[in-house]
Amino acid sequence: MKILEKEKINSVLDFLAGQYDLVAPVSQDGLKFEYAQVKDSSKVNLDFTNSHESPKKLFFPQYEVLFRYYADGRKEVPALETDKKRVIFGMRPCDAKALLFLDKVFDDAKYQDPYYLTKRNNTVIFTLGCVSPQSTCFCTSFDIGPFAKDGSDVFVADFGDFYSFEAVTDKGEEILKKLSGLRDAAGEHISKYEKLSRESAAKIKRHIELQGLAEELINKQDAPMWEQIHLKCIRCGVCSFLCPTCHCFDMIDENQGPQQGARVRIWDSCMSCGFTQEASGHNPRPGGREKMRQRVMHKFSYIPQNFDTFGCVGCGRCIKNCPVRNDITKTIKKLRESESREKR
Amino acid sequence: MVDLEKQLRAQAKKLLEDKAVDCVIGYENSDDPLMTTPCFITAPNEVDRLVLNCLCGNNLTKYLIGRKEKTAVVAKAWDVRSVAVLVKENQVKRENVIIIGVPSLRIVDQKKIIAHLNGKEVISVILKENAIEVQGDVFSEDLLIDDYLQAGCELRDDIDDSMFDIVIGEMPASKQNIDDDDLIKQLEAMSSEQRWEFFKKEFSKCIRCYACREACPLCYCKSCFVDQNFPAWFSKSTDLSDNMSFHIIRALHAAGRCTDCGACFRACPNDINLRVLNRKIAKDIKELFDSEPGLNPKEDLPLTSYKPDDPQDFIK
Amino acid sequence: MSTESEKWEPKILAFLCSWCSYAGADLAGVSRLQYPPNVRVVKVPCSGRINPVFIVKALQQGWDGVLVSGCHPGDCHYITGNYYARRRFAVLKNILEFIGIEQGRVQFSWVSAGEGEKFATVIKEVTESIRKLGPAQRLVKK
Amino acid sequence: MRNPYVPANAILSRKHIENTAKDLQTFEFIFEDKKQAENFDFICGQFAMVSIDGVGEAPFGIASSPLEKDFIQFTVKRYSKGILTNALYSLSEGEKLGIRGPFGNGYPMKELEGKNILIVGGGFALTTLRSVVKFVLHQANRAKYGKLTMLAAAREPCEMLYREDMAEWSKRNDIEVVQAIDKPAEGWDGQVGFAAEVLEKMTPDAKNTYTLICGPQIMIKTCINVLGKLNFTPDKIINSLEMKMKCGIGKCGRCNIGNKYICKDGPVFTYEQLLKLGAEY
Repeated sequence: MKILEKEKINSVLDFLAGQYDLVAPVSQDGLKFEYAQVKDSSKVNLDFTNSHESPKKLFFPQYEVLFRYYADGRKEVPALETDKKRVIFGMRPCDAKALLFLDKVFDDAKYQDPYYLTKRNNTVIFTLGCVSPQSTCFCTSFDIGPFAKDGSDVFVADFGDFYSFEAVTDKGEEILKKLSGLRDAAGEHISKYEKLSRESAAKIKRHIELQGLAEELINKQDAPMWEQIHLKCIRCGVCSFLCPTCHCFDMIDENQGPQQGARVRIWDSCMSCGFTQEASGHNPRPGGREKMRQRVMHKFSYIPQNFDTFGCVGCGRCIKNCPVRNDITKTIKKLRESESREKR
Repeated sequence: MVDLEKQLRAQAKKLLEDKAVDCVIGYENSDDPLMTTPCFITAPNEVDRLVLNCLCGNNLTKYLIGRKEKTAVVAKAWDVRSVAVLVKENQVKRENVIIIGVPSLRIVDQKKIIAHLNGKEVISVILKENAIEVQGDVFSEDLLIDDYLQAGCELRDDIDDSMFDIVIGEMPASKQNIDDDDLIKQLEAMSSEQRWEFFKKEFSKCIRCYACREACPLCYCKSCFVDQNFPAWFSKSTDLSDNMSFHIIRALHAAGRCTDCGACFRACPNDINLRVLNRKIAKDIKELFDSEPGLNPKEDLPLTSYKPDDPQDFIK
Repeated sequence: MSTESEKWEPKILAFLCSWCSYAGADLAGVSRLQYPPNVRVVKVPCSGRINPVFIVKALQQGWDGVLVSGCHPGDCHYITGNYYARRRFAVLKNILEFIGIEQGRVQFSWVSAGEGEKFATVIKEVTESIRKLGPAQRLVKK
Repeated sequence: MRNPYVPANAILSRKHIENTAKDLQTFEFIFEDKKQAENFDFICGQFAMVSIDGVGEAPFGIASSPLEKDFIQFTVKRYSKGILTNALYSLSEGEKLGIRGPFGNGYPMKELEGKNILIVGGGFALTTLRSVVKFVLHQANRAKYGKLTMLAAAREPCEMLYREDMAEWSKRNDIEVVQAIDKPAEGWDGQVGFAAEVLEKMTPDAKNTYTLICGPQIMIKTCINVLGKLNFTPDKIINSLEMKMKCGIGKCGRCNIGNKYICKDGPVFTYEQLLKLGAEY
């Protein structure tokens, strides 16, 4: 583990901004933070809880041209490679773990998604441990935590007057060597680091019990409880847009001029009305009940069955931003306690 | 405020016990101390979940659309007007709904409070007579409700009595609204270039999640113009021109119907001030046609009626 | 006026109601009245048929100006089409100007089938006022 | 890294109207360049995404046999609200479009070898079943399979698909073709009655027999009851599902039933698998 005096962080960021395309947390109003490309360290603000929108949009953007088509039938895929490597500084451990899950979706054995994977392979991620988790966070339920290192190349933690830097992957090792001003950590730093890690993990009160949840939900598919759960949901899809693990998308053609245009991929949501609407008029998931069931089952039963990890990382964005304050942790608790079938 | 809650629970219990309604739609506490959450009470013994205070923001009338069973709904002044518009547009059968009106209830603007606390997290809230005490892990502060009212909390004394089956608290003596038209007046005073810059900044925050549309009680189209692909009116991208076009047309589709309930404003995850366009249209319609929607379910809505002598000085 | 803008000619889209304004345009042509060629006409059954989406889409596609013209109130073949349209246009014009589109980008007129001269003068006035505004930038999709 | 989203260019070589109501047509495509044709090797039961620039894409089961190398056929039903099917119908022969695929798991042809095959097709869902019949009847394959019986059911005679193929197959002795319509119609000499009733009258023998069944929901349910009574076991009843699809490669998240994606893990499932998936389709 290496350490760096706090005031030197800006020089490190400036160095990174010079060598790479640096993306870091910025904020216009000090309330809502987002990851944006910065030219230097002046606008970077590391005093934040988590970004408002998840960093998935840096790899899986909301609107992306798959290819352009022309009158003569020619298809032209936009250039995916960029000359400069990209560094994301200050991603939170939950979002980094979410990217590991998205890798499993976009990079499976049979079909690889070049748009996502090119960006992914071209990016080095510096994650920043959380010292002040929010009341909506529940990452510790998913065997990660405020100081988890899954999915990060270099793990950074804020000691108050020091930052610790720890290479997790060899991509991280390689970039860490280039940074100047880092010293080896002494014993007292390591013990402080562990104390900090324990303290922030203890601050997380919200928890859901995941043991055996995937199977339990399978035989609760038509539990009466679903009826109550979906009633207040207005199916706006904000939860899926802000969620770091939601990856459903739509593919549409947009005409841009005579006989030419682009086939684009845009974010979609299982909660939106036409998600499974078929041309024949049939819709296997017509109402709120089926849509909410799909959303919960996909994250807490289908994904565990297919990828043996959960489709949620406990970042709490869906709880914090739901217009009707629907709470996924409460939903799971209610389902756990509910009866699987109506009592005959 | 506490005895309003008691009255509401008593009324709800009676309605459910007499089987007058199958369900009472109201508010209950949620994990977010600054916001209650909608709840659907179907059994008399569950009425104690119902709460009624200045944190009851959501407009519950959206849930009435398409509901077959007889339902009671807790509705603030402007929510009642939403029902009047929905009844006029045949989306809700008036005899199918029992409106429990709370005509004098005003709500606080959660986003104003968060901005004031500069993002410090609120752990719990204590409701006082005309203030709320917000407590965090290291701070606690009393906020006067009147300082943090949600803009547009218009109390009206001219809503038709037929819209109130049950009234909790008293009817407002006179029309009192928070005149936040000052923002609109400021904008009107600006040059068109400055206004364009203002709205450019606002609508570049939009991520097209359509929470505003899904929260609005008057947005109930089977297929929204913005979701259509043939013809694709506007691109699904989030660049400025498409965002701006979506919001202009969304506001125009609510023209002469919007009762300024603030549902779109509250639902927007990116804090876009969505009410400005709707409020401006409502102001124009009041000045041009002296008509306001949702005061009386029998009255024609402004844009689906006309008068021979409507103003036309802008037409060559 | 810099040479660049002299070369620039405003492109104006006109929605003409087929019963009155379109016939008015025919009459202007038949009577050999001269008026600027900047207007492309879309024939619509009634001014009430104009959906605000058409106008916003036109501005987005780069048209420099939009004119909507229909029958005088009372002449409408569908009796009430232009009455509803009149209210809609009033609200539409105000909100477009409120959001920052320059005043005069979108204009409205009543031109009956017999008003050939009026049609020509309206087109002249609209073209000149839009030429003063210059090429459309706001709301245009890049 | 191969880009799974870009379709290969193809040309519409032939359109053939299947029924008088004109909403069922078979489309035949040839690939623009030979290399694409080679690496488009598919098995019966797979589907492909037909792509028209400026309109979009939609999945269709491949109706031609894998052994017919120089073209691919799809039979498409036009829906009033179907944007792509309408655009496809308005295309004329020689026009360009795109084909992406082949996708899906297809029928377990290897597993069927040495077995009797009972094919039950309802309405226009005969497309991939036709591919199976043509593949099995091909002289290179016929010997590998046992008894082949086909029950094609439809509402009225005009809805019966592939009349020429049916006529030709009826003449052969190594396949038993039964055609049935719901209600008697003049000039119809085939069976009359619902698919399940006709199936019961045929009393197929369950021993060493797999059933491939495809068609409307109600037909599948009733036929499976009949097959159950004739002690066909669920693992030997195979059917092909259909859901709205966009990517076709198990990523866009919309065509799942339970944890299975119809495009990647399906569209062919045994009835046994379907019972585990839950009742959402």
